[in-house]
Amino acid sequence: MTTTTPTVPIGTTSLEPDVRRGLYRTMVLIRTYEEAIRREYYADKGPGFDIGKGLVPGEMHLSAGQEPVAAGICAHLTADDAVTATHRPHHLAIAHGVDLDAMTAEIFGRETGLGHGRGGHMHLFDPATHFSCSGIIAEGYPPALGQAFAFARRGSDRVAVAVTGEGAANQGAFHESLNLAALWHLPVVFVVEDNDWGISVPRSASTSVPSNAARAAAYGIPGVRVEDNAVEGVWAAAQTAVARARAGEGPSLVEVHTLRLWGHFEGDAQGYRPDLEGVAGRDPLPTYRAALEADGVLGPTEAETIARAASDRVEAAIAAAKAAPLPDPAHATDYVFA
Amino acid sequence: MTTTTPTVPIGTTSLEPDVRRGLYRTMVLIRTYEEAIRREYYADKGPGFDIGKGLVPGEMHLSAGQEPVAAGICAHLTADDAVTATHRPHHLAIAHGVDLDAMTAEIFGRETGLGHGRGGHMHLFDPATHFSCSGIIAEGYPPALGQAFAFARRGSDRVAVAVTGEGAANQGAFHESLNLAALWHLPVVFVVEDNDWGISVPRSASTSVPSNAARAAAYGIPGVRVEDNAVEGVWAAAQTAVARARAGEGPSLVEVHTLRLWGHFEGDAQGYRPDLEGVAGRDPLPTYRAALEADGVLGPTEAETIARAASDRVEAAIAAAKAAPLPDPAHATDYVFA
Amino acid sequence: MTTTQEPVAEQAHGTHRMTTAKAVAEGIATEMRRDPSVVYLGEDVGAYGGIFGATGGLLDEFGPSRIIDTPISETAFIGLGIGAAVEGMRPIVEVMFTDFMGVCLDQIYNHMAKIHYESGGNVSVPMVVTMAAGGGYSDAEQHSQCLWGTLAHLPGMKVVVPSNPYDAKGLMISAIRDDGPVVYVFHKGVMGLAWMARNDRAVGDVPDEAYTVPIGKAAVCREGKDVTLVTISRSVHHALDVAERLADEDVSVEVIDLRSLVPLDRPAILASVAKTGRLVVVDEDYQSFGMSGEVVATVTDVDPHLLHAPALRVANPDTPVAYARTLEQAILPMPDRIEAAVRRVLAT
Amino acid sequence: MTTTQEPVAEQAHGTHRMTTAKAVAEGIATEMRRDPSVVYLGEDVGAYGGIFGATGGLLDEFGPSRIIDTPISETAFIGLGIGAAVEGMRPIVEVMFTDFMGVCLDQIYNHMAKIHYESGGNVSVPMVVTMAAGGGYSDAEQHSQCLWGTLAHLPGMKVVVPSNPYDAKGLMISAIRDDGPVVYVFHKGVMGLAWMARNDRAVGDVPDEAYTVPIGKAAVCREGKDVTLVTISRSVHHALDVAERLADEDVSVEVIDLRSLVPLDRPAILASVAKTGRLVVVDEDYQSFGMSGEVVATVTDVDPHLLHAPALRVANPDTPVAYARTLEQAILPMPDRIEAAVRRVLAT
Ligand SMILES: Cc1ncc(C[n+]2csc(CCOP(=O)(O)OP(=O)(O)O)c2C)c(N)n1
Ligand SMILES: Cc1ncc(C[n+]2csc(CCOP(=O)(O)OP(=O)(O)O)c2C)c(N)n1
Ligand SMILES: [Mg+2]
Ligand SMILES: [Mg+2]
Repeated sequence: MTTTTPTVPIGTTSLEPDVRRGLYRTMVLIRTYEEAIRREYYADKGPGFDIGKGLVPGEMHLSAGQEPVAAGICAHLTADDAVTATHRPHHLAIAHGVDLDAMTAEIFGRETGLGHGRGGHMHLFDPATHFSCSGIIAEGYPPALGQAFAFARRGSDRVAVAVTGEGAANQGAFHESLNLAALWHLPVVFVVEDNDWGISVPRSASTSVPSNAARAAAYGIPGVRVEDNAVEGVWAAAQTAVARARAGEGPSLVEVHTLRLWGHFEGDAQGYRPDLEGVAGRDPLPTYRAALEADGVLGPTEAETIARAASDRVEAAIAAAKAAPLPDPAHATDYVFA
Repeated sequence: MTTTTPTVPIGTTSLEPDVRRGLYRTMVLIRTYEEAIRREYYADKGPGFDIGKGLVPGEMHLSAGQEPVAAGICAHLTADDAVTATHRPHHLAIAHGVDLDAMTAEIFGRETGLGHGRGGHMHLFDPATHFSCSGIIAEGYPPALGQAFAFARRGSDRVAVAVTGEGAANQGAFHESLNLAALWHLPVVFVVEDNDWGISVPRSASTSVPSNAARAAAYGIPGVRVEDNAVEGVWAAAQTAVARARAGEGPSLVEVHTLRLWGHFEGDAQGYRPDLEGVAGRDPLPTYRAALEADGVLGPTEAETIARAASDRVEAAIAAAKAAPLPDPAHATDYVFA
Repeated sequence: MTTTQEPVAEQAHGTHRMTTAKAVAEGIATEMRRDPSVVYLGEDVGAYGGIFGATGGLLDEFGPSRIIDTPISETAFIGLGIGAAVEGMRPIVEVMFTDFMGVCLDQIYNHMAKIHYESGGNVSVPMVVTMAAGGGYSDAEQHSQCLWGTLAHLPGMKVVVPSNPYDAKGLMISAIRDDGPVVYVFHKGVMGLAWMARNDRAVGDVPDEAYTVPIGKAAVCREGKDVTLVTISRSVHHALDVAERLADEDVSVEVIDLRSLVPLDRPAILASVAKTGRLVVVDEDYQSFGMSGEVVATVTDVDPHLLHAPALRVANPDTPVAYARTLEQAILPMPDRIEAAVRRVLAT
Repeated sequence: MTTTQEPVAEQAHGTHRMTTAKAVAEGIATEMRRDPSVVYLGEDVGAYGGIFGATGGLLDEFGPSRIIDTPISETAFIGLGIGAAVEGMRPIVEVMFTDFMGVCLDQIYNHMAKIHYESGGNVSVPMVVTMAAGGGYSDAEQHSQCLWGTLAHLPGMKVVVPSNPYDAKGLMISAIRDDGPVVYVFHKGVMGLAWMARNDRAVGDVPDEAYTVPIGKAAVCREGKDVTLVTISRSVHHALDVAERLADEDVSVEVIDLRSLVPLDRPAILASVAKTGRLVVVDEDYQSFGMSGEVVATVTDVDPHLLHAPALRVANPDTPVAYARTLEQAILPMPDRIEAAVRRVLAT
């Protein structure tokens, strides 16, 4: 296992300015999206808070703070590569290029959504970008193996990226998937988003070792842990892992020490969280923006321009979703069988 | 991970002669038992071979060749310690001191059996020695955690030994159990019997690393692999692991490279097994007997005496089982609820 | 709500009003005070108090050595519960949603539920597995299932499903004291959670003291003579709503809350259908191969002629529970569908 | 055995006699030759040829890149099948015994079976999961279950259960060609294995060519007018034996082989019961909350008065399958219990 802590001292990164700007743009789009969804989520839950009410009912797991993972990993992928995500999927969907309108319509439960409103925010399926997710802990890993298996069979160099949280890494599916992928040299990149928490349970109360990257050795595959939620560190680690997979050399594990900026789901008061005060100060977005501005990668007004573009895009998607038709209950039992 | 290959050069072992004699006696009793069960199993299956026929119907997984594991581990246990075994449980049951008459009656499906004939050879439950087993791969590990948990709660120094095969180590329950036991410092000794095969699948086609002992590091616990099916090596490794558990220092993993002397189950022609020819020559029993005789630990006729005592004990158990009553079908639905 | 349940009170005291969630926690606390071998294990059961409030406040009273947060390793920690139970403890283990049982069902049905039988009665597994069930708040396909039919099909474990605070506390105490495994399923919609749609039937008077509700005895929550509505948990509330509404039209609906699927109170079903001659089964689980068929077969096992009309089933139509509310409400057995079924069965 | 099944033959050729196990393998081989995207994954499916012979000989023809031995990691390799199917392959994945589904059921019911629905029909999962079921040879509690009722309760996957060589091949081809997930359960007792009790009904004539048996269509394997025996798989053989025996006494038993539980051929059940007025359901799965109740409710959904007598259920009595033969034979729905039920239902 290698632990990398690329704190990106100003002016020392080897990354192209375009790449860096791209990472920042993706991160901003994600954050803008999550803030907007959060706003819409709470908009109509009152009086009080009724989880079943509003235009976006149900559980809502937002990814604010985890943008570096999605941006850094997906920068190496094309729409031909697969990504399987978890109950907290928006950042990965956006970074992987899932159509924002169709995704938003799905989150709003509309007929125009990715799943015609059937799936909602934990079940986003996009054949165009081979994106999927699942609300069952760690159980999104195994299907990624099959996508990789199919890709390899066809002699392509396509890869499958499988993502879970650090809490999920203690589920049996994690172990089985790593062993099988390693055994068959499948082109998979396993990503663990270590945001320190599995709902209210800290890593120290769920995981017997400090890093899941160390567990890669149990399968004979490379494992790397990126510290400090560093987007460029993720980018570099993913570059290696994706290249290895594309070259047919088998899977790797990339763990990122990231940050759950908000609650586990919306409505989570986080009374259990002693680190709550320091959380805002660890927000990766202002840090990265400052670094890019200091390096001159972002000009004086560029961040504002990026923010405005992101906001326009997101608001357009939300407006379109709100205007879209609701699914017809007469068709509630469609799609059970193919 | 440590790999130990204690080939026990003549005269160099530090083990007491009594201990060595005890190990040998246990191994002989196990082998004698398995040979007798094998005989009884086939006795009435014909013409041809009908698995459902005879005094001992159903699947039969015998442990010949794996005596060193059972003898070496259980030498450190008392009846207050727990052992959970697999579909291949006889050697561990015998070494742990499960009553041979009750166990045999169970295998013969008699009312006097451990489970009144309900469980059969894969479901031996003995409250007196806290012995149990399960026919579901790796799923015998988790209950051992609970036994250890209960032991620790009561402030005792009792331990639970959980056994699986190397094939089973790729099942999710293996991973979850090791992590949880390590996290909570439970007094468990995890044992992996690596007999090279999971039915017809060799270790190289099931496991992405050469040794499961190496996987212990993924949980921050000690892992040791004993090579060469060496009973004294098992004894030594188990001594350390059991002592650690008794001292409240948490679990360990002991893998033993052992030998499946016969088929996966009786009736298995093993056509898939390229190493078949060499197998008989790797039988641990004659080797150990020779070593003990050369060291003078066993006198000239002692091995014969031990063999005869074992045979008498086993045949008495079998005779008693055959004479015992069959369960009354009118009580087939008893014991569903406590 | 009129219930025929007879509390087996240990001591008569007063009562207090509380939600079902609080009643569950109180049942657990009552037994934990009495029996040091009771522990509660699961994800987010400690500081969080359980995602659906089943363990609210327990960490404060009993501390982290008895109210224990686990890793997300259901197979390992249910198995741990089994082993602890085998050694004489009385663990309660929480699977956060019934939906998740697929990752750990082997421990539940091949181990927890079978050890007593396999051992010929020599080993007992006195443990409780709790699970939250049900939909109605747009939690979609993987977080809205009931699956109690799945559990009830598998032998060796009791399956209890309370619908109100009184039963919740009494059944929890019974479950903990049972010498065998009990799966205790609570529908999220009966818990009276502040963050869900208000439900007045999720609040009720609960005796202060310890009491048991017998496992396997249904409650006739409303007596009637025209039609029998057999149901469980959240659907009991809907059934009572429908019964009240139809009473204005002089339709007399008998509502039976099964309270447990295993054992199933067949005499209660038969007695009611013998009286009314008409049966509607309401079940938020999938319709086919589940509770609704079993309740009907309970009647035809004995005498199909007790039924003067088709036995109608109002259940989830063998379709995953969709996210969008328009779809979800069409899939769940909501009051309008129940009412329509009652009208139809009365018209036959 | 008279069957009403109509083969949808692609081309008329001859037939050859074979066991059900060989017919399963032949169905797989037929499709593998035609469609390179078909692969078969599971434990001991390669050199061993499948513990119950379902893949005998396939490794020789198709090699280890298509007949693939897996580690004992059911969750991982079923999930692998799902992902491969999503990407357009047609994997067949074997879970060695239905009993083991508890270690991997999440992939089966929360993923394989739901993705099509969750994606609003945009993603298809054309895969087959095979499983061996059933008892009768003293393999005890963890290796003798049927559990097809468990599978059939969970929406989104078809569940087929052949009883003879003809159906086994035709249903396998249909299952592979189906654009959605199909669970293909075979009872060990119908496979015609050399190492099990001889069963003449496990051998039969099978067309040489590819043909499909439609999924969801029951077979009337024996026409009769006095009583309807509805059953599946191994119990079909017992039912036919009983029917033959009773024919000597001029009792005319109609035997329906459901062939699939999902979809369930409800019209076939109704038509037969409408004719005979008497129903016995035989099921080697656990009795309660399973197939037997669903078959009965199929009738009462429409008209309980079709039944002129109690609908009797001959199934495993909600008890684990014991090891000792005396007990096991008392638990399984053997011919004597079936015959007794037929006599009882005729006497009412
Ligand atoms: C098998 C299973 N068990 C439990 C849950 C409930 N659950 C949903 S998210 C979560 C915590 C996940 O933690 P982690 O993997 O670290 O991901 P994060 O939420 O931090 O992104 C839990 C326990 C589940 N969805 N599936
Ligand atoms: C979950 C599960 N999957 C598959 C099986 C079938 N099975 C029984 S034994 C066995 C091989 C076990 O190999 P290993 O763990 O190495 O133990 P060994 O038989 O070599 O002692 C398999 C696949 C099972 N019992 N349980
Ligand atoms: Mg986390
Ligand atoms: Mg092995």
